[in-house]
Amino acid sequence: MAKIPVQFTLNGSEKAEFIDSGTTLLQALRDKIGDTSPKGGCHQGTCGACSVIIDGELRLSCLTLAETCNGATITTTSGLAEGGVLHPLQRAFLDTFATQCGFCTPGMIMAAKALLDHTPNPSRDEVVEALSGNICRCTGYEPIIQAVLTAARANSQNAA
Amino acid sequence: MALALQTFATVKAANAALKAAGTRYLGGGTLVVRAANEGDVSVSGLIRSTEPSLSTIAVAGDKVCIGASVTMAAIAGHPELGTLAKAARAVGGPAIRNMATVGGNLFAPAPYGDFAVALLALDATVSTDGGETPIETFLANRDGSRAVVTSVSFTLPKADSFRFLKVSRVKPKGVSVLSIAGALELSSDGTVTSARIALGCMADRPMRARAAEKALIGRTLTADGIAPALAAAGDGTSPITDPIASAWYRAEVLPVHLGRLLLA
Amino acid sequence: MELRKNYFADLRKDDLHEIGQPRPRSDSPGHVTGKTAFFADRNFPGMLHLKMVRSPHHHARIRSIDTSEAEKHPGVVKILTAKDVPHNVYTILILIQIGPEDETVLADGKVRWKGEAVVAVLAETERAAQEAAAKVKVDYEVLPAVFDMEEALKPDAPLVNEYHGQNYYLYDSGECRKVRFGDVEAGFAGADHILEQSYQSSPIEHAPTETTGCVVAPEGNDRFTCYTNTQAMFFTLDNTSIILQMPGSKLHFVGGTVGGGFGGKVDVIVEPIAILGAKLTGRPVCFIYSREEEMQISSPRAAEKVVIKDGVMKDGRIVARKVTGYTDAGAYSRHSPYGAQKGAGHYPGPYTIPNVWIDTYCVYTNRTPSSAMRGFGVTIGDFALEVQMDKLARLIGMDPLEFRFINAYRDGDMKAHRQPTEGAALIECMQEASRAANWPVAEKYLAMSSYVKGA
Amino acid sequence: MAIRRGRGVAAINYPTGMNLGGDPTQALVHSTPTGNFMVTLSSVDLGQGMKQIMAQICAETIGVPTDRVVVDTADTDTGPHCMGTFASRGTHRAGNAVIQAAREARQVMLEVAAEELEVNASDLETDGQGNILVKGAPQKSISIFDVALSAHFKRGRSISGRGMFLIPRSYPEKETGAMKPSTCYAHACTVAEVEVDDETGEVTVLTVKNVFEIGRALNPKMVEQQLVGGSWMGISHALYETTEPYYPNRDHGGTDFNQYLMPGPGDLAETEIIVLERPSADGPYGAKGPGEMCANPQIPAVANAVFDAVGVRIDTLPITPERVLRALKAQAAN
Repeated sequence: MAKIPVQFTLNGSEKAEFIDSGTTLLQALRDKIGDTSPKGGCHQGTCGACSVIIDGELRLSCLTLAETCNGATITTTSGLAEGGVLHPLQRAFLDTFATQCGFCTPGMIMAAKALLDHTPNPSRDEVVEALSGNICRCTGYEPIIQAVLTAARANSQNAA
Repeated sequence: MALALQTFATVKAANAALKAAGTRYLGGGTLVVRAANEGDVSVSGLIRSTEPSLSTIAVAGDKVCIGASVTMAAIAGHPELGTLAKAARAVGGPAIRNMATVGGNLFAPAPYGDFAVALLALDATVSTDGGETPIETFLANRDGSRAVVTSVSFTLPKADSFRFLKVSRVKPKGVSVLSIAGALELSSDGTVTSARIALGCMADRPMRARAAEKALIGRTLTADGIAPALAAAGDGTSPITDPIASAWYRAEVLPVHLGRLLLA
Repeated sequence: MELRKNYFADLRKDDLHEIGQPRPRSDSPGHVTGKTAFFADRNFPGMLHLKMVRSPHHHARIRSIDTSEAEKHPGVVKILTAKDVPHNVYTILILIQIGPEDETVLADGKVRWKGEAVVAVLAETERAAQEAAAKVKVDYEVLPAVFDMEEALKPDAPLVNEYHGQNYYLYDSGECRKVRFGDVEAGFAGADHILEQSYQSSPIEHAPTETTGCVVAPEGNDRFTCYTNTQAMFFTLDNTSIILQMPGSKLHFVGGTVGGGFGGKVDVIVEPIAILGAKLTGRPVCFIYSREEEMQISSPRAAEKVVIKDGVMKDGRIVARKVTGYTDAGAYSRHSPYGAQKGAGHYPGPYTIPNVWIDTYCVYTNRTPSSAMRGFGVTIGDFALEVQMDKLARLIGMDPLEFRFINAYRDGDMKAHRQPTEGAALIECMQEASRAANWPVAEKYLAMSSYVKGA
Repeated sequence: MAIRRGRGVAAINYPTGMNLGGDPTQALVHSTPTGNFMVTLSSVDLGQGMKQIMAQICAETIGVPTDRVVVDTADTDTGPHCMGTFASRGTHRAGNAVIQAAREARQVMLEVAAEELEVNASDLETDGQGNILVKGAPQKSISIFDVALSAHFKRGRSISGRGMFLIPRSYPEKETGAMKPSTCYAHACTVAEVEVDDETGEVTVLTVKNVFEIGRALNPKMVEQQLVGGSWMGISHALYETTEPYYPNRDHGGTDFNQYLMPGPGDLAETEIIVLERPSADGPYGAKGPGEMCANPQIPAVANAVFDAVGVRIDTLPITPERVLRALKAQAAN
């Protein structure tokens, strides 16, 4: 079957691949491009482990067809650190011991980033809402909520 | 057959393509791509249209027309659709709301389809290239519906006349135990002059609570005033049983939650 | 979290450099950057996808299997049935001599639960494997099924598993694991009150965010490297060696970075069939459970029924406790005979009771085989025991926390399974809970100690 | 409508390990030429942090900072046998094996240092910072870096050690059930406070106060992770979770995270964790296994709190709104 060309910007660099029609963005990122930071936890849209940011919006890469992302700008957790310096969210997840098995972590960080990009000083309720599509089975969520609030505080201090 | 996506500039062309066997319309992907991922091999072709009107929200006075591809997030964030924001936010988590569309929600089986419950209470009209259909008729016939939904239209309710409640086990995002939407108009003395109440999870698709609506007319929104409506709330319902709750439970708590919504 | 160092201070030295320090986790930087390699992050050129054809029936005889249409499906590389598996009937605890072998890798002649694996399809893409799986035709003769443990234990119940011959696991002690301590009937006879209550649970899923699975790569030297999220490397390797009748030296398992386990990844299910597929095709193979499979096919925590009969005195002493525990193993043993036995060693809970009688049964029904989960053999028992303790306290009009102090075990107390208590700390936990929760108890209980007998 | 409050308590103990099948784990430790240490295992890290804890245990035993220890685990070509990660055995069993291996390696390290410093090995101690000192004369010292170089290139010694920890199998006695099913026991007591909506049967856990006795908190932050997450799972088991909501009926089993219910980030109880340490006689630095028991006491504590609130007993898990509502209706009918 004929392959379909797709082209998008991933974490600041241009990517072009030939894929099978119907390939999900999750498959394209992981299997074709080799960015395995989005995880396949359910392929149903119920766990959030595959979350990525497409043109500024949080999306589930498991339910997004790659060919609908032509020309898009995509951010994944593997692209957050700049020059080896961790993003404030990554730093906060470390400092608050918010990771255990780590499988949900990249998706959680994407969901949190989508929140902080629009709402730099969120309330606890806003953080809870922002993380509500992402499942964690290890932590009981509280350390993750604290990590996002910590990162937001760090951001606002830097801005001030 | 591998899964293949075809994209068309017009709804008309998409409708033509949907005549082929094994095709489904791709909205936000939250229903169809999930089905394909889970091994539903009955779907081999996905069809979508990029016609701009599908993604447009048009508000003229109190008349609203929402394109079928408009997402829940777009509705929740629209400055003139504040009364519907709660119902739009009731759907999924943030990522799902950035993807799930108005058109798709009309087809979501219970316990999903909370926004369609709101649209039913608004007595919306569903448009396709073939014409306009009252939402209640559309929902009743949706299983055989093949034509691409292009938009839904309704009269925007006044802020205090529209109420929405979703009850879920998991917060803030769980799927519905039940959902209730109510469009109520009151006279100056507080008596109900018109009422439309729609229920989610009380059947396999959103339904109107006509007996309760009727019982509210001429009554005030007090504990005594709504008692006949609560007693009639379950009339005609056949609640679903699923992992979230049994039909028995849904039937038992429907009047409780309806009462809380009406008295809120 | 608060460390309360005032308890047991005399038993502890605080002269350590690294232990007791909140060092950052060495794995977290990998987690937050998405760099941590889980098994499914390994991708090999030409990798095949394995999908399972599963039983739609709870209990059925297989009259025939027709894979001819599926084999012709584009992209299909290999289809496996029971006859392809060298040692198809197995049980994982055979490694510690707990038999009999009672489960099939791929169903052979019969299915015993809805979802049981029947045919494995290996194809170039996931989609091709799904499509071909839908073309496999299996002719079933549906048999009566039993789902309720009490029904299963009746003499005329449908037989779930012929390898056992009856719907319970036969221990060397008989139909159940038994603990006998003191004279329980004499204890009841002398008690001021008797309370018998029944408790029940339903199966619970581990629900790790990463589903069970493995990726297998042939190494070209007759060895196979299996990237897996098993919780037990050699346990899985050794069972695979038995099932595939392949020397262990041909197997290389790589794992140790797992997206949550909670006990759900101790069964040996995905690795043997994936390695067999790799061996027979010479290609890399991945077999990763879908979320639906993780939820309904992977072993859950067993449903349990626990019946507790207690004799208690007005002064608060429990003088006799009889516990009958039933573990719903589902259709196959997996770890359940062990879990039921572990339960026997856990009852009557952290209390010193002079007369104890325990029977724990491992029962077979036509449901998803259960297995280990966080708190295996104990969690549901603790629910039953501690609700029973609350009921007993209220029965005799005593504060529930004080009632537990009266019965709490202390160093040197003999447990029902005849081990003397060592290192007890129940009393201190309750003392601290009394303080933290502002739940007052009499001064004499605050003066108790786990390690001063009779204080 | 009435929201009614109640509270309940539960106390539990929990065994470490699985001696009913024999319970072994092995470890190997060796130094690199520049005095870093490799721990080789086949134990599995499920996310609880096994790799980090084994590094801290090895570092403590050898006498170096934790960041000089690397843990290589779960490759069957290199790692010696471990029974597996379950039964709260990982830290306890593998930790003991690592201590034994690290002690053997430390002894070689001290012997090489003794030769370099021309003293007796028994007169040496480590400072925990990477140096070996003569007891009572700390100015006379050598770095572990230099000791390792000497061992590798000058003295031909392998700074390495083998560790094996085995709890022999216990066979239950047929008639009496006499057995030794495990080794040390961890303990807990939880007080839960709930609100029950008596019109809908919905239960909200307001607070849980958990006291855990875990032997020794080897890394307090990681212990906290386990205990907080475990407490959440206990509440989840109490009120939400099952694959068969209508057990023993097999219908309506959940197949996704929408249908398989667990508390979301908006359902969290205010959670207090207090840790006591009574070091176990046989644990690595006194540790017991906290990973499983931390999810147990909340279940009965919540059940007892529901009774305290509304006077009905729900003896079937999970304690769903439906079960509570049915019980309340039965109570009202009587």
